[in-house]
Amino acid sequence: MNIELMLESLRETSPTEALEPQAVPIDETFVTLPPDCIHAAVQVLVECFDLRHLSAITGEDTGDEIVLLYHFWDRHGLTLRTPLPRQNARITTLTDLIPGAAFYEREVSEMLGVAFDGHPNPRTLVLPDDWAGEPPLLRPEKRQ
Amino acid sequence: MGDFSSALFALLIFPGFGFLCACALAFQWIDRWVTARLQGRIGPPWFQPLADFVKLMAKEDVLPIGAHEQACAALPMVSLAAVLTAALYVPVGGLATSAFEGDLIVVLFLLSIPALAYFLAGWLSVSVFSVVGGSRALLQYFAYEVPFLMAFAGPAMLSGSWSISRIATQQSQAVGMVLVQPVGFLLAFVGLIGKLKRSPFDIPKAKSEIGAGPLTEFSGRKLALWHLSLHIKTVVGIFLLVDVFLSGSFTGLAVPTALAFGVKVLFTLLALSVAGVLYARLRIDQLASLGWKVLAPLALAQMLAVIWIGAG
Amino acid sequence: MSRIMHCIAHRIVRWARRKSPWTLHFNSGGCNGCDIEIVDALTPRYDVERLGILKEASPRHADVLLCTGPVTRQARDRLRRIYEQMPAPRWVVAIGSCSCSGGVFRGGYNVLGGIDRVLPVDVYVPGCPCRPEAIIEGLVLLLEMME
Amino acid sequence: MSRITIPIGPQHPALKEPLSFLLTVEGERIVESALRIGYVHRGLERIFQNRSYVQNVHVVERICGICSHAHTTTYCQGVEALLGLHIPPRALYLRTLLCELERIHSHLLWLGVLAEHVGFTTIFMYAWRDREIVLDIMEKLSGGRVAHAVNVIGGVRIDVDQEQVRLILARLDELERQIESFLGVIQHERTFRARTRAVGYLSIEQVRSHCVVGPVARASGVDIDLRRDAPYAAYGQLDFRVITAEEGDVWARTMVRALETIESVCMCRQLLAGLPDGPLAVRAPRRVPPSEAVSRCEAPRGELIYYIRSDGSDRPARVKVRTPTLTTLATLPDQLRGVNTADVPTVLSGVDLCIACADR
Repeated sequence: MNIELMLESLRETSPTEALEPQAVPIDETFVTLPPDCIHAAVQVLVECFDLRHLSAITGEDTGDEIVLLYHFWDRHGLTLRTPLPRQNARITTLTDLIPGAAFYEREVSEMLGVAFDGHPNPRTLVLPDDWAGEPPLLRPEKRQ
Repeated sequence: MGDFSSALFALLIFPGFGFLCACALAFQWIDRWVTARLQGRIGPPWFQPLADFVKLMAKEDVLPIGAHEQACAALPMVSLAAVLTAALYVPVGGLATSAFEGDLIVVLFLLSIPALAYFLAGWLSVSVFSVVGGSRALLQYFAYEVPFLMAFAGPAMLSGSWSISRIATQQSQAVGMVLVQPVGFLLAFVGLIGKLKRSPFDIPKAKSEIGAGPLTEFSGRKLALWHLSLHIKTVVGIFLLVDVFLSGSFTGLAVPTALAFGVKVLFTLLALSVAGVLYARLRIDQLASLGWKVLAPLALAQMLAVIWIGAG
Repeated sequence: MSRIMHCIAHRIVRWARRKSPWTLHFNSGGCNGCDIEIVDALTPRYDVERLGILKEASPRHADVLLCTGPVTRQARDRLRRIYEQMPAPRWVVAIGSCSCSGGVFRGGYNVLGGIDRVLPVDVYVPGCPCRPEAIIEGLVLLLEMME
Repeated sequence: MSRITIPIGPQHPALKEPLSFLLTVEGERIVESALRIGYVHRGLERIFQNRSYVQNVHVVERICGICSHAHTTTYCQGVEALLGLHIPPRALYLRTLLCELERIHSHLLWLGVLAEHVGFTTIFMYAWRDREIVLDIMEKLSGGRVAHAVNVIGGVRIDVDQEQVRLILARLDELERQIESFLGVIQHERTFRARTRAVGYLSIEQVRSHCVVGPVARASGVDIDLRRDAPYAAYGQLDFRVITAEEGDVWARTMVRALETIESVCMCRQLLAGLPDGPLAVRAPRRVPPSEAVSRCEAPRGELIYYIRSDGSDRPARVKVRTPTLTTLATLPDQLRGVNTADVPTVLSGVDLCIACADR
């Protein structure tokens, strides 16, 4: 995995942002991108670098915003980070590029209430059928 | 009066109902114990089948809504009646309650009634697993029944009689039919495994696939009767196999008939247990192709050979 | 006379029940630890078949329901339904700390915290996970209770 | 032909854990399948946030009872990275030893379950009987059969002496002989082959597009194994093969797992022979400075990944767990299409589902 080359290509997909790679423990590089660039960036990674192994999608409510982390791996980890607003969070699905992302997105969607536009099957994954409360991983003290 | 009481004794005690029930429980225990031993386990105590039976008889008897109540109650009785009737014509150690020319065909027919009752039980008890199990039971019936029947036709044609008792007594003066028709014996044995729905042909009641198959929704007394009828069927099936194929003397010594019969029955039962331990369960389509592509042609060849020998 | 007969029949039935407890296993949200130990109890080293214990596939055939897990919301109704499908007399054994009290999962938003929140439990077998010996001990305790 | 729907689960003899399937069937062929998980969802990711780092080691171990050590290894590795700790080599070796023993136990367990599902009870009994050898070894080492509580943040809490090493080596020899005999049965028993060949097929393309990991991916010819590709703990010092196969069916998965088990036995021998001297753990502070880490491990079922973020307190701000089963679950509808209903248990057990892992 050639991180430098990848970052170079990623910069082309989001010209407005200065991409600052951040190294994180255990062989992982973090890159922050705006939400509307994620789909294009992943398209580049899949098509030009054959980086198709998406290990996981982490969603987190930090209190101010919802952060999504796309963990890729090919002998070295690459994580794309993108911030979303807490209100009405939505982002384009990756299932057209990586079918394996379907379950990850369903989980993030029910845990944090993020909508994935274009997801083929956006049903709940692990929450019970009669779940009526807020998405469970939203921070309670900041809930409206 | 003497005739009447001895007939009653034959019907109810020996070799009738009482003896068959005792055999069914004993055979079930031997089978479970041998299987456990071969699998490195200790196995159940000798009274286990009896305890199971009594417990089931004393349990609540429930049926799901929508199941056909009268039919579900009648089917285990039909199955039990059929195997008990069949048992009348199958000699035990040379003793048959009754016999007539052609009883082999009647017995084979009676022994296939439980299979049909089993299918209906699955069909009428509405659960999906029961329905799937029932349709598998029917498919399986078509796969094993033809080679099974043809395998029994061989000895009958050779000894020129369709009476089980006659086939058995003729053999006991000569050599065992198994040596003359080893292929026939093998086919009958494999067919019997299919008929008794024992591993590896326990397809209609495959636990890991469809629960308990047609019996999934049965409980309490009905389940107990089902188990009893299927285990008596095992007993009758083994007796039949021994009578038709193994009645001859193998050692050349004059062994008491009853003892020789007991040893041969035990041997067959052990063979059934071992076959169950050694193989993985087949799929219904695999069994069907085994039945029609391998067993049926072999059975046909066996029959033609018998006819040719008989003619020559 | 009829009372003596009745008494004898009663004793025989009780004997049969103690010698032939067929079990059904349901995981209501446990971690697998106790579940594999339950299955382990069937295998050569422990072999519960020598006590007449069988693992049945259908609730209709079972006498004892072996439950593991803290009961998640999604599993709750199913647990209740399986119990209702079992013919009487029936018993419930809660296996593992989390099925006794919720264990480490107690307080989670999706767990109810123990089998006894849904069903009447006859024997509790604590341990996280409990060993096969403990499970067998619990079953023997249940059989003694049937006296 | 008329279509019927068969509900499978959440209580079903083929499922040790609850999971439900709605199969649409034409005759005995499956046309469509809909999957529902969540029966084991305990909301662990919320629970993690309310427990301290040290308490979480205990909780993480209870995500799954089969691969409990893989979970604690990945978690501790992540927290140690956040703290910048250097773990003593002896601790790393012992951690790795338990990882490999757990792999043997998990694979043998799986072999038994598969055998039971194809109606081969004898192999089920034998596989579980021999699994007791591994459980004995693990019990001797840690005191626990299924949950071992071996890992702590900063190292391990167990030690072995020469006497134990000798004993373990002797039992490993016994185990290897048994596994080789299973291998013979798997390869040559015709009924077993008939039930597992060409069942549950996954192509290399399906595996890659669903991001499938572990033995399932390797059995379809995708050569990934974190133990070799991104060595953690003591795997860098070990000499081992990564087993792959081309067929992509349940039989290939069986072969891959059986050969992996033998490979694991060899790795255990290497680990015991090369066990370095030294301390077992370093002290870890209770509070973790703000940072984040991604930790990966090769659990028995494949890549296990933890994302941990700390905010300076003694509790993690976020612990995200993605277990290998979640990736293989997504391929089940593909695998089940066109399959005979009798093969459903085979397909389900072929991918070695761990629902407790997938639901958390």
